[in-house]
Amino acid sequence: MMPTSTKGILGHFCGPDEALAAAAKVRDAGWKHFDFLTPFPIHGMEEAMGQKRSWIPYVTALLALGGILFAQGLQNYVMVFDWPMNFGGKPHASWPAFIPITFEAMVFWAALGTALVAIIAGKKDTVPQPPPMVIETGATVDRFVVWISATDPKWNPDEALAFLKSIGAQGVRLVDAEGGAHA
Amino acid sequence: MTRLETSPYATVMDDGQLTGHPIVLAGKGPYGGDLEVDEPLVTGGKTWAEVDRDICMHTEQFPTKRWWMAFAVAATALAIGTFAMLMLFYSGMGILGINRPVGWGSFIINFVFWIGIGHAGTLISAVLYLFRQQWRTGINRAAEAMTLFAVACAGIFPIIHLGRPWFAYWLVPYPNARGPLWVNFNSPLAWDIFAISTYGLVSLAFWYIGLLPDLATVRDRATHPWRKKIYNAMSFGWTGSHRAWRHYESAYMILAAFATPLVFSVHTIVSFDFATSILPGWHTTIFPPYFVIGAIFSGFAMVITLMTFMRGYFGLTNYITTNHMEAMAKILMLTGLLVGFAYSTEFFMAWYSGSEWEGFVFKNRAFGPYGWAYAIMFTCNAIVPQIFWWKKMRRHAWVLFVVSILVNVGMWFERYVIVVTSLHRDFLPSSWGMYALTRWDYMILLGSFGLFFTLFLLFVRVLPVIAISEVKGVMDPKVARSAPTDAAPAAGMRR
Amino acid sequence: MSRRKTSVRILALVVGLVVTGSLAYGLSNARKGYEPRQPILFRHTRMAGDPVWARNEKGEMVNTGGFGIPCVYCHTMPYKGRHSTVPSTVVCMNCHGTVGLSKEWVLKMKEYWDRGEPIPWVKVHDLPDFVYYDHSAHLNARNEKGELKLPVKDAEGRPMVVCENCHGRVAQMEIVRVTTPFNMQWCLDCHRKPEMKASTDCVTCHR
Amino acid sequence: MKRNETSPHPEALEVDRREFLRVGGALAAAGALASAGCRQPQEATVPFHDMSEKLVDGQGQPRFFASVLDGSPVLLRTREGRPILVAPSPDDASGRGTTLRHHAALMDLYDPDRAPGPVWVRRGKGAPVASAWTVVTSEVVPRLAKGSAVLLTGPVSSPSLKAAIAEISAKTGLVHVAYAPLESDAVATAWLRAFGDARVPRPRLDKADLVVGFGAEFLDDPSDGLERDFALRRAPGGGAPMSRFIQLEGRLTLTGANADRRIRVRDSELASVAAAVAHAVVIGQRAGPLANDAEVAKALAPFAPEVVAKRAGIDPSVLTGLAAELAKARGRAVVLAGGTASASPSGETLEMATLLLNLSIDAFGAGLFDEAAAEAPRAGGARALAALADDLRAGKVATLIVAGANPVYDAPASVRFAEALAKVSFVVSLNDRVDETAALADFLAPASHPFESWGDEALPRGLFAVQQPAIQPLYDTKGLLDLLVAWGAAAGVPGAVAAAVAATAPAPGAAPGAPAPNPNPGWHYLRAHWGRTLLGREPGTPAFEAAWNAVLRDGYLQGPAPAAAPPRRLAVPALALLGSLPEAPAGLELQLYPHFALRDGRGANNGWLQEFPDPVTRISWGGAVSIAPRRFDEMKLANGDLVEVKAGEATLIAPAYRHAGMHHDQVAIPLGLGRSACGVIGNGIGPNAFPLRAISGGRTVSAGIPVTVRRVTGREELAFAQGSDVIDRDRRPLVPATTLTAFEKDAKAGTEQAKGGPSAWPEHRFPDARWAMAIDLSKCNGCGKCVIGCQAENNIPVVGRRGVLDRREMSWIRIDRYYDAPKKDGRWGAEVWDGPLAVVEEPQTLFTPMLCQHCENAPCETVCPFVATMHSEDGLNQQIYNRCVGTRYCANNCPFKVRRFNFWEYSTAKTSALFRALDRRIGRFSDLNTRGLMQMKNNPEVTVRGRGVMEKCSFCIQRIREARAAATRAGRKKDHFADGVVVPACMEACPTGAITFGDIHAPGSRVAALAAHPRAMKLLEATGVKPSISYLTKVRHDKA
Repeated sequence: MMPTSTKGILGHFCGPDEALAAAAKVRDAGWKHFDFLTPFPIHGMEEAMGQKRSWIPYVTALLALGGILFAQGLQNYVMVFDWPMNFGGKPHASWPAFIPITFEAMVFWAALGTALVAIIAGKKDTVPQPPPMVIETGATVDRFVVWISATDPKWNPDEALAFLKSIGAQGVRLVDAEGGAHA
Repeated sequence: MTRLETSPYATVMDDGQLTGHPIVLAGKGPYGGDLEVDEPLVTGGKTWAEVDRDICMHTEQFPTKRWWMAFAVAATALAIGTFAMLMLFYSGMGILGINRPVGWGSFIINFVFWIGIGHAGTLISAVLYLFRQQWRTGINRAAEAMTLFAVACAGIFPIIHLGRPWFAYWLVPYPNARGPLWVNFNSPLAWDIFAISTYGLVSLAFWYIGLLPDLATVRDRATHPWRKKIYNAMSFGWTGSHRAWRHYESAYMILAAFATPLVFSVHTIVSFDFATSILPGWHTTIFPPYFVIGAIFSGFAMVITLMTFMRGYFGLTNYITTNHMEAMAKILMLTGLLVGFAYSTEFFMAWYSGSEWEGFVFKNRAFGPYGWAYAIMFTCNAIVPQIFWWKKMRRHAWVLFVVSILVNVGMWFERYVIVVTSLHRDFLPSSWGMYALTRWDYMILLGSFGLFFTLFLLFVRVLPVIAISEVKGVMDPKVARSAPTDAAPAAGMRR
Repeated sequence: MSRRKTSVRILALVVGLVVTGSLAYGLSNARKGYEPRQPILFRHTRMAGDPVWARNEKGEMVNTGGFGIPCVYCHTMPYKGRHSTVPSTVVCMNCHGTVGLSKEWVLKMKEYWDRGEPIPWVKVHDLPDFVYYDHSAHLNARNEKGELKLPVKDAEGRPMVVCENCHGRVAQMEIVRVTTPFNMQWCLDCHRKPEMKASTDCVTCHR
Repeated sequence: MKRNETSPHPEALEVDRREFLRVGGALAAAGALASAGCRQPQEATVPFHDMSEKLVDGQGQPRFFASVLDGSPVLLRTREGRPILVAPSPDDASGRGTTLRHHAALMDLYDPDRAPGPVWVRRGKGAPVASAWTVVTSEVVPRLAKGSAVLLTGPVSSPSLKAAIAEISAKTGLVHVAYAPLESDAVATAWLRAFGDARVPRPRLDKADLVVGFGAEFLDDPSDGLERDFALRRAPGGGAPMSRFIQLEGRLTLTGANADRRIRVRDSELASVAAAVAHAVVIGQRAGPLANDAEVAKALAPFAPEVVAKRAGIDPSVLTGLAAELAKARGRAVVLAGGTASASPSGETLEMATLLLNLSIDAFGAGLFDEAAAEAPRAGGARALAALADDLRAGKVATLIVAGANPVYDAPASVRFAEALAKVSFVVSLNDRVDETAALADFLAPASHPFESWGDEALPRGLFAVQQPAIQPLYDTKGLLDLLVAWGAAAGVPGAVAAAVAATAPAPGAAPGAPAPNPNPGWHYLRAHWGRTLLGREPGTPAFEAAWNAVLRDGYLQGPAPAAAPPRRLAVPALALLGSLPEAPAGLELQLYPHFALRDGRGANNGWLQEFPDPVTRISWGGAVSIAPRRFDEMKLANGDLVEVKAGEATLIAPAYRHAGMHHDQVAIPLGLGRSACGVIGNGIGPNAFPLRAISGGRTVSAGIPVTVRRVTGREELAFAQGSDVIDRDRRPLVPATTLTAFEKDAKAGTEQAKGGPSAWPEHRFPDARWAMAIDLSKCNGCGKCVIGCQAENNIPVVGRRGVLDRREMSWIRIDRYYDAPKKDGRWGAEVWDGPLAVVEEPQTLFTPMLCQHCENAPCETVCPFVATMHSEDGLNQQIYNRCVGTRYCANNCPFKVRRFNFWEYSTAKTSALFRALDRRIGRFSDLNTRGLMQMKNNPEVTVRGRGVMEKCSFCIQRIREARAAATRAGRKKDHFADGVVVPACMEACPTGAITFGDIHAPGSRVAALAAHPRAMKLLEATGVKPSISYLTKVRHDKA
């Protein structure tokens, strides 16, 4: 039996095309808790890994709406209701003057919100057990790393080892918490 | 991000071999026809690993002498400007050149100038991204950084141009115990606050999102534990997990989609500062497009200036190739034409409107006491860039550099002409006057350049000046891939 | 998320709120609670307060309360001009030339008088110099029905001097204290009351 | 990081406590900062120590004093005992007018360069040392008693002072010499010889249909108040028909600028031209009582119009035409002279010819001269001064007392007064500072400012005014009358003088604790003198006190009517004056005219006056050599290039100025500048032209002086308060102006302008009051008293020469002066602005008082992000200084450029030597605005603006608010005030009633009527800003 502290299994490919092909194989083999770590995004990887399209655009839409409402609300409240004043003979609700800020506020809320959400999403949306940071995967250099987490329902070290080798992954090895690797 | 399908025959080239034309491969096309393939965006047959080294190197080794010299110059300029600013705060606006007819002077000119500069970055990264312009990857990182620093410079001026800068915070509509007394949302200056701050922060977010994977790269190459920690924190522990890439890409696309209209809106609103007034020469509907074009124009000029430096100092010719420079030269030429068109349109309208006030302002602009400024502006902006009709010139480093400098000068004078000539002779002849910068104006202008270059020099020291992950994305894997090995990967290429 | 982290975050949040709150309050220029010490412990309670008759140790009925002197006896101008003036020392001497000469503070006052020096009172109800408040315009303001705009009864319906609307029940203060915010917000709160029909033009107070 | 869900973490709580303590501390700190740091500082409120019950109701209220200054009645507004405003006396029966010096007198009163007390000046040998009155008195009195003393004063018009001097002279043989640098005796001589009576009656310009001026300057020196009468007939539709004013002159004066027709004749030719016109009237037209007078015909014979016109270089028909007009307007016309031209060698002839003209057109018979208001012109006393100088040189004078005169500065060079002064054994000056003359004296015994001391004044029409002080002397000074009386008494002068001094001592056996008598001998003397001469009662008697108080309240007393002048019958010998006509200089001639604001230079240390731009040249802080445009161009000069003026042996180097309308053969330089010892503000400002003057025939000659002008290297920038001179009204209809002919055809003539498009927005309602102003350009003569009045009322700082050069003037109201460009020059925008010769050689001058227009759709309001300027419910464009942060956007967007920005901190002294060194300008502003007691002049009802703040005309909001408060106090309505309830400072100061202010919603409001007047025009309609100020057309009477 393997030591309980095993976190998962690791292997890598040297090119995006292999990675893409491999991803499809992993998905078809029924693995759930797997992930690919790549130096740059690979077109079509979502499908290959069987992931849904990102939900971020919906968040953005909401934020944009919020921005518009906030700006219109603030400007009308200030200029019309709270302390209406006569500026150069213009009506209190001189709506054309409110357009620029409304637009800017929409962009402000939407864009910054999106950026924030994206960063958080990037942190949260991982396999239950990502590869420990201590491991030098080389995924930021030129390796296209595949990772199967030990939490996967059909987890079995030997099977996983065999499987990754079978799809042509290199440097396949099990990884434990401290990042130590076992062939 | 799509990957460029380049032909294996064209992948390994040096910058010198680039022609700017597609490579025609006789008989390699479908049905035996010719095949045209673009020249590679990254030359020198670089591998992905080498890309890391070439680019991250500059954040890792001790600064060169040239860097120190440049930094010293920039820092001195900054110090001079800071001193002038302290003097300004002590004694008031009196030390400046502004007066009664000309209530706005060098500060507003500099403000518009820097905001203009700040437009190229986001434009390059957002608009060119939406238009799938692959060549942007070589320059967008530096261009975006430039945007941020330019906006930072610009942001200073509206504050210090106030008579009582310590009350600048009254511009923010916050609940207060004065009634509450808010701000006047009819005023373009109130719009400015929102526009500039939005632009600054969104550009920052856009730039930083793009930076995340590269920060991780730097982290993984780092040897010192602290350096590792810091860059890890900055990259929010980026691993390259494709589940993150998924959100990342979608977010980046959205940001690009928002940044694009933002770019146009910001300078539009800045132009409102003038366009919504009743002053002949300011009160013009053409101003929004005119200002936006001008901004893109000056921005690209500044990018060319900086890129020339970077190519030279960091030997990044393989990533910022002559093709990149030529592409920018083309944009410069086009926007130059548009700006020239705007100038002529103004005159046409002045004549066509039949308004005495309008007509006089433009006569006075071109032939009045400030004709010299108008001449500088027109020559540098509308005429000089036309040299780029010659491909040879577009691809000539020095020509590019000189033209870019001239264009920046011209664009500063464009703002000078707009602000000063409209104000100095308006409705009542009795209140006419002249305007001249004082030594304090010059010192603060100098200081703003000092700030800009100080920030930029610091940036090139600590952050990857080229978007590594994006560049990798557009390289040909067949060339860039590393040799297959079963060994556990060593993190990064250690020196 | 550990308990510690949570607690610290909550604490930080609270602190943040409190700090911003107090800063906001500070920036609001609210003068409420301002209670400077005066060169002479002048007791409005004694001068303007209601009389309280009690037997002293010698068994005589004495007034241990105040003399109920109306405000305008000393502060002469509020109905006639912008300022409700501070009395010159001679006003004190009207009575204290003869009475109360055993009292410590009266003697202190008399010293000033003899030295021919004015008494450097500390301004309690102090508006910024760019505010042009006009006492007379407020005290004489009447509505269509011809009754004073300023209330002469307090919230509980007890009768009060008009002055107390802004200055509080000075007659009951040992040491005069600002009992109202005394900032622009407070001015406007009253000016905006529909029944006041008061102008909210800036030039009403600022010139 | 490592985490273990199961471990209970015992340390967490601990950490929390530490955290808590830390943030607790932070919180406390922040709280303290917030509550303490943002509090206002503790302020003291210091009451009177012992207040007179008279003052109880006066606290925080203005108190007014009727007084008299330089011969003109004025009303002093004081607050808490300090004068804060000088206004013309509202009910002045004397007809005297005020000059800028009257309105700016506050600056003289609070002038920090006044001597703080007696000074031992030591003849300029060694630094002056502070002295004491006892010392000065002990030095002066014995010498005064010894005799052979001379008292040198300016013109003395105070009866009691005259009497005191007379008494002293009678006892001690004190010789009194009066010298007035600007007065020329030509007028007096001519009238004396013509009528045997030097008194000159007051021309009734309000009665004249035709006024002809031969170098007349009644608008340049309005102290005789003619401008008021003149204005009554300058606007059409004012009951009586418009009067026509024709001016012949060499330099374009303010008077000439207001003429309907202006004929360029240089000063030395004016006399013969006037005679020629007389010739044409008497002989040519055979008109008037003199028509058949052989003597007159003989005297006029040499002045045939053709001959004269040829010499003067004008068309003879001009003269004959003028004569025809005069003849036609017989009995309705009046001819004036008496300007600087009368101070030319041919001055008497000019005056004489003028007299002949007036006689021949029946001006006297038809009552166009108010004999009741006749007064003797002030004596110039040049001859006396010259004689005095000789006596001094001859050592005939042992003691010289100088009071109110400064001959070392303003005597002609030929007098060599300074050198003569050195010969006197003892000199004491009674001037208010160590000026040029006092610097060479032994002692300075500073006299108080008229606002600090008692005196009186004899006014026209038999009026007498009391000069009552409004404030105790600010420094250790004594009133002039007090001094002379005290010294006289001490020198053993008996009678009233002695009595007055005796009265200052407590009465023998007076009850202890009884009020001490007034310590000022002058006061006693004054009252005694009035008792004797006017009130006919002894001071102290109830009747006297009642009458006296009445005088103090009204400011004047109607005394006995002056002796009637003899019937104006011409004394034949006087005609000889026409014979003795000196030859006009062949080449260039020089005119030395009094600076418009500074006059003889006594007010040279007055920032308001120095900064006031000359209404014609628009030069402030200095003066220039005015050269005719064509000659200027021929000499290839630019404004500010230095030229050397050589008159006789005297030379002067000064910047040149292209003076529109100047006669080709004449140059002019203002007098009263270039003081060297008047104080920090005025020292070394401009050139001193006094030495260029000569004395001939016992008169100071300031015109017709032959000169040569040549260019020398160097420049001195001129501080122009205006950008461009010329306006092309076809393209820029900014000044409504037309001719009477056009006006009679169409009353709206001159107000044509492009209309604006429709407004996108509905209008705002102004339910109650709606303040507005109307300015009648036909009445406005550009004198600029409104400017000074506003500056005083609204605490407007002085920016100094540098500030004007930087175009940073602060005054809220300015008088734009334009030369109207005829259509032909309007072709090509840029050209007009250089002042083409066709425009500036024969200029049509237009004046426009320009102040905040309080636009209904104010462009400044829209663009201010800080809510610092917006509209009030009564239609005012509010500017809130304490909210203003200074974006200057409003000023940019103001089409009238009437908003003023505080570029510097004018109200506090910046003392840091370092920063003064870094930018020298910083120091200058505190010198100009904050030294010494200067800020005592500030109006407590108006905020003193700090640096970085925008300001502008508020329609004197403080006065509007006070009126509303007063209405509330009285239980009256707070809106719809009748005319005159609210009067802004400019309107109050305006002598001609050109400015009307009021509430257009008030029933029967005048301003509403004027706004609806066909002559009314609101500027820049095309921009849609809708100003609240209506300008009424300037109508030029062009009908001969």
